[in-house]
Amino acid sequence: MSSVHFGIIPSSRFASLPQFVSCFENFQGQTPDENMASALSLCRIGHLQKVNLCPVLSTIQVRNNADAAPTSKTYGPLSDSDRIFTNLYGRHDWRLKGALKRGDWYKTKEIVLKGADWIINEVKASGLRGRGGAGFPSGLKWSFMNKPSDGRPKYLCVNADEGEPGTCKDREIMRHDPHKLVEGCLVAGKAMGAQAAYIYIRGEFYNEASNMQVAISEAYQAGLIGKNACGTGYDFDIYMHRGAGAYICGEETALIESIEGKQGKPRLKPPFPADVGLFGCPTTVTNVETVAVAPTICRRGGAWFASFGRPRNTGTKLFNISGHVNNPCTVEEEMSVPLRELIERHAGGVRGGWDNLLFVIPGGSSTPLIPKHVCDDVMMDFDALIAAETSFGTAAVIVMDKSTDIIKAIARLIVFYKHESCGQCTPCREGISWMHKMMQRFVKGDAKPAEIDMLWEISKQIEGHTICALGDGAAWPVQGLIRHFRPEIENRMKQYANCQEAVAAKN
Amino acid sequence: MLRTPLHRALLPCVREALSVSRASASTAPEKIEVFIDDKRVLVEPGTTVLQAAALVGVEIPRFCYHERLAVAGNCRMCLVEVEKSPKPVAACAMPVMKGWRVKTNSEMTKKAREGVMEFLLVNHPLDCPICDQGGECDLQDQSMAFGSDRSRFTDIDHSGKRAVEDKDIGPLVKTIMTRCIHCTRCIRFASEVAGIDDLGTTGRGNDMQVGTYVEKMFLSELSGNIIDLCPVGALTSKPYSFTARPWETRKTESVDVHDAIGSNIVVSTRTGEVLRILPRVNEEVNEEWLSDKSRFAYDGLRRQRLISPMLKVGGQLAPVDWEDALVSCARALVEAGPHSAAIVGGLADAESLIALKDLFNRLGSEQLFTEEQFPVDGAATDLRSSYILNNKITGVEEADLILLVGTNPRFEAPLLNARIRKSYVHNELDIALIGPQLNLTYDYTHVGEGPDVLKQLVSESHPFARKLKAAKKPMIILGAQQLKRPDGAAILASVQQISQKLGKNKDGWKVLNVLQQTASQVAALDLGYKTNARSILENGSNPPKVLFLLGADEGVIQRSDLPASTYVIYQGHHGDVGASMADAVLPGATYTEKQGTYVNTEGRAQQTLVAVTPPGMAREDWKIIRALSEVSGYKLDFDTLAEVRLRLEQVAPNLVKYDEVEEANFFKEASELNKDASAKLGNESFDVKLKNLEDFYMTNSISRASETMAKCVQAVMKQKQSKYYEAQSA
Amino acid sequence: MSSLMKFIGVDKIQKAIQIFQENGGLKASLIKMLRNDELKSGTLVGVDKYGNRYYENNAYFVGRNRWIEYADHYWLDYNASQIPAEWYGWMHYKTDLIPTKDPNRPHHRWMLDHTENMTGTSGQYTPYSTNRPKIEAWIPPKK
Amino acid sequence: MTSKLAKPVVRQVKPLLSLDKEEARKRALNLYKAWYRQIPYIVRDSYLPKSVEQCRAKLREEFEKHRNLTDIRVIDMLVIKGQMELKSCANKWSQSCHIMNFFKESYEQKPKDFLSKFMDGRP
Repeated sequence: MSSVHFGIIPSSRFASLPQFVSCFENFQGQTPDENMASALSLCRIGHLQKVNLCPVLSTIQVRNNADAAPTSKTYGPLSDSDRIFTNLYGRHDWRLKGALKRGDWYKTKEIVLKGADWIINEVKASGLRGRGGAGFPSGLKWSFMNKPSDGRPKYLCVNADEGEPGTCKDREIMRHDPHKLVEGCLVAGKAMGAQAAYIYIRGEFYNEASNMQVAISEAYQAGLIGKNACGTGYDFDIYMHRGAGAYICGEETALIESIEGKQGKPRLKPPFPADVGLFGCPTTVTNVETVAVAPTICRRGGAWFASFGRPRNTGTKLFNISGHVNNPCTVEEEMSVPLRELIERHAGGVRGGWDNLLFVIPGGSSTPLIPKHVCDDVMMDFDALIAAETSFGTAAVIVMDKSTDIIKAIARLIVFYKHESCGQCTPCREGISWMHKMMQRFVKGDAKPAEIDMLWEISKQIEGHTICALGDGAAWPVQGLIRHFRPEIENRMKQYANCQEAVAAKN
Repeated sequence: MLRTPLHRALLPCVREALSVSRASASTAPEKIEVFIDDKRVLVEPGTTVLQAAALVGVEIPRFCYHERLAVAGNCRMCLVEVEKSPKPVAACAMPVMKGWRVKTNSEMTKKAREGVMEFLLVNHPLDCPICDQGGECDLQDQSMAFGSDRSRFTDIDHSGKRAVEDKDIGPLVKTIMTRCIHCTRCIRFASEVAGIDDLGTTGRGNDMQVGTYVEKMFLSELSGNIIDLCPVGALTSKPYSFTARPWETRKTESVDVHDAIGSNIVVSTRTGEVLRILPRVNEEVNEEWLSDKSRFAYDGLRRQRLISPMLKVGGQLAPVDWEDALVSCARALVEAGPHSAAIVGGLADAESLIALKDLFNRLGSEQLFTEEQFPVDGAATDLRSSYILNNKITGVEEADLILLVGTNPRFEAPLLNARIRKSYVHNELDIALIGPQLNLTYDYTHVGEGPDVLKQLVSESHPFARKLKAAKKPMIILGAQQLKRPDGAAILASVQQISQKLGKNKDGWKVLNVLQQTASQVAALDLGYKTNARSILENGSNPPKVLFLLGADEGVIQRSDLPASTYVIYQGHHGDVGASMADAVLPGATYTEKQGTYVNTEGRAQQTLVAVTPPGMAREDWKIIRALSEVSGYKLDFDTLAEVRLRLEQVAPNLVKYDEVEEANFFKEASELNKDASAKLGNESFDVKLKNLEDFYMTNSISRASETMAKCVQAVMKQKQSKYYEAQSA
Repeated sequence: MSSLMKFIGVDKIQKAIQIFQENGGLKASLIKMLRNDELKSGTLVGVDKYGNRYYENNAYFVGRNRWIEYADHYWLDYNASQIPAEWYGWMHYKTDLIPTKDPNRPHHRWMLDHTENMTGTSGQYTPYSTNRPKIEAWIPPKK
Repeated sequence: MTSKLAKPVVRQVKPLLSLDKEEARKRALNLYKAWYRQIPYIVRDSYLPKSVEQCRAKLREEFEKHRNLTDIRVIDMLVIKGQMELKSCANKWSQSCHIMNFFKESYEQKPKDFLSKFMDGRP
């Protein structure tokens, strides 16, 4: 599949062209896993909390946000002093020396010595939600692991299999700020009582893997990890594991299978990884960014982190803006920043002006698109995007202007999901390939309008019926397309039919 | 996907956590209450929704789920709605939680099923009319029950359906992979039950294929079971292909005789022909599996058959009438009187055994032998405990240590081996082996090669003795073939002694087990047959004048061993070794053609039923002997099967207590009587007859006549030439 | 005169003599009567390759005006299936053209020779089973 | 109810044709005579390979078979059947082969003892 065929993002500056193409060819890594669904329901319930329908869950949320700073009316821009990733663009030394200069590994020993409960409380207080797409509250997730051991070791798995099309945040962290991740592993590992961390990095990230390995080695040599890490008496190892190029390996259980040396196919849940995970031991799989921000949160305090963004959507976040913008980039910004401001301030605006905007995919390819009128005033956080019938995902904003053939663009995404489905369970294996066949015809218009409803139904038959969330992720873009651009599809069918009639008349 | 190896690697506590379904066995935790379609049911924690539904008689459709295999949860057919859950859950994998209200008939459930069914059919070819699974196809049945009533797969006009190249996995299993619905039952069977990781998936997404990675034969003695497991027609039986529809055949429940396990089978027949053999569920014997020999050797039933009596005319056997044959044989028998001897083979039923014994006793002869040899010193065959599998087959699942002595259960009794493997995977069974190194599909400790180890175990000087002693429920399985050795009695005695020691204070747990190799042996020994057939040659001055072979085809006595004057009568169903050396041939019936009693190696009496009539002039075996007795003037006093069985009951009551295991006792006495023998242990290492897969297929007159079995042997040999063959794998 | 002759029946005798003569004399006529149970006079229309002779005399009523005298070697063993296909049409009034004069008769190399119906003779066709036997019996090895 | 109880123990059967034994005898005798007279014609018309005497002997044999019958209804039924048979023969509905069936045992006796059953291959 050439980039020409893809044809959505003709120019991109966030990466060189080959890298960009490979990124799209092998989109693998973080998928909104099954937690997403539960998190989504949580989010929805969180919404309802305003009218106090769900007291149990709301207490969690309330506690999380109790000591949050009073919400400002406007969000963003983030001041430089509040940035966590200070070497995002690789302008400084990424090695240990440079990292130390930027404040990494500062008082890590003290943080570790304060113990698991303190760390978890800080993270809870910060309101940090998983940065991998599902947005599950990290403090809560880590606390599942923080229970007395039954004799089995515990593991932390870091999901660096960043493959969601449009997402390129973990990569920046790993190649320019690897020590943030290494330190994060230690802090998160301590919070869970993990014996070791496995960083599962996608195979295509060769340079990133090299940098990570160098950073790990440096940390070992400096005594920061390994036996008696940082002199705290806590033994902690970090292993790198390079994947072999499958998007599905970013799903947490598939990732575990892959580390175990099997085919990367998602496992059934329950049992959840926190119960039976890597090598049958309790395991937590977290995103790179979630882990990497943990040390800073501990150093600067959960309250500081919670002061950004709206309640329940706090903190700073790496946004990846790609597509038809003048300056595609990855940028750290405050949560809840308005989409329009994000694009115009950091990405130099939409190509041809804001009015040339057709739609935005706000959270990586698996999230439903939102048309321009929604984009005008939507805020970039979990709850606001749920309200807009889409999802925050990995905050990979894909911008498309009016030159885009929207049906073809979505059809291209379906090609990707068809190619990346693991083939284990029926709805995903058969359904996506069926959707793919239909979408290919929709691009030409060679279909009947009734088939649009059928496509909608098929996508609904896939969604929620699969083992992992890849099926959902493949169904949502189609649903977004039908929801917002149905007339466009119907027009194309009409055109095609007219064309065929004309040809028939000529003969 | 294949998690069993992982199972082994885990710590015990993890394993307990994993084996959800078994978790409830040891302690009885509080039951939890769930509602299936508003029907209240109390279940143990860890029960899946599907199992809970089965308890109240609600059948949830499934493709990938199978009771005896690990849960895969990938077909998604079993999705059901659970109240308050936003999406349907997979019933086969989801343990029930307290108070759940499961709705198996709600709109959401129906829609989910219909959707999955539609997806399954999208790429399933509509070739039901030429598919061998037709009529017993889960996909057919469930699409009728749960599918949509119309198709909306409009793309059939545009891009069509997926097509997959067929695989060649040997002469038994035919693959039509286009029909595959990727339920992975076959893969899970291969890795979990058969212990052969030959099957797996390649590719992903819609291009995922089930296969053998590289083109090779599926080298397993249990390969036929994947045909039964396959819910669609992707894996079908090659010998049975295009033969019959299931509704056309008559099914007869019967028992298999190819090994001493006595697997329960169903014989499908049509127009007087055995078309195929399928396993029948019997939890205590074969569960629902069947070995390939038992399943596919049926084409041997119609080849090389004896269909008319024959007599030697001018040095050449020629077909004759029953009258002539009976008169000739009777004359010979009467003339010989007490100087007649009989040898019975491995496929004889108890009815013919008792008839033959009665006839010979009336002739004044006590020379009745089994073809399988067994030591005669000490108590030997007088006490039942020393020749049956005392712990029963199910005992394997309770045992925690099994010591195999000079046996290869994988090929001698594949289903016993499958049990051992099951226990090895799920119950942490440890296995040790004395004898040649073998591939048993599971790990074992190789303790030694020869009887010297036994000697050390008796004296407890061997390091393994401690482990044996520590075991709570040890089992020692002794291969009956070792008892043919000159020091057979000594081997039996040593094993008895070890077992006797181990069995103390075990609360009735028996340790000693003997694994027989033929279906008739236990019944013959129960009826008092002798075991040292070669002894008829030893009293050299007085060789038998008539030698009666009842299906004896293993050539224990060669024609050249006998003087020319000896009249050899062969009664049996196949022209094999026995018939070739006979002066008179009486055609008998195979196990599918008679109602006969067989006692398996655990002492379980079971009966075969008549599926087809004996071909040509062949007759049921006990009737031939009965007729012969009348012609010879020593008329036996039974005319019907019921009367024969009455006689059986007089001699050995356990033989007519069908489907029951008569347990043996007198272990101590048997051991005492044999004590003297134990000194004479030889030094030669144990050897087993069936070492490799190619040895497994042809072991008796039926399987030797079978073309399919011959093809299997060829295929295995060919596979062994292949560069992909690993010596370890088969 | 003629009426007188007719009255006496002399013309019948003359006619009979004529027929005898046409059929090759008294002996030949008797043989024909023995073989065919009748004696007719007519023109020889043709002879087929098997030696059968075909006659026509339209003085007879339709249906009796064409007949065959089977080749001599058949003697009394003749039957209608010995008429080859090409003459069959003429004999049954499907055509008035005898085979040699009919321009529309195809001749191909693959055409088989005519065979008579062998039913009831040793040469008859007997169907045989093509099924494999249900049981294959053991054949004792020859010594 | 009482009337039901009062019913005689021996059930009165409904006669077919004859009311008493004598009448039945007469009917049988008449049938015999009719056959007896018809036999020469049957033999002649059907080219039976039997003489009239042989046929009459067979006729007598067939009647003797049922000599000991006492049940009037059975006798009547047999007479009816015999009349049907006679009519069938007289009208040549029965052909010679059918008539010759009277002279032949068309089935073999089932073997009774074990050995003959065995030779026969019967269960």
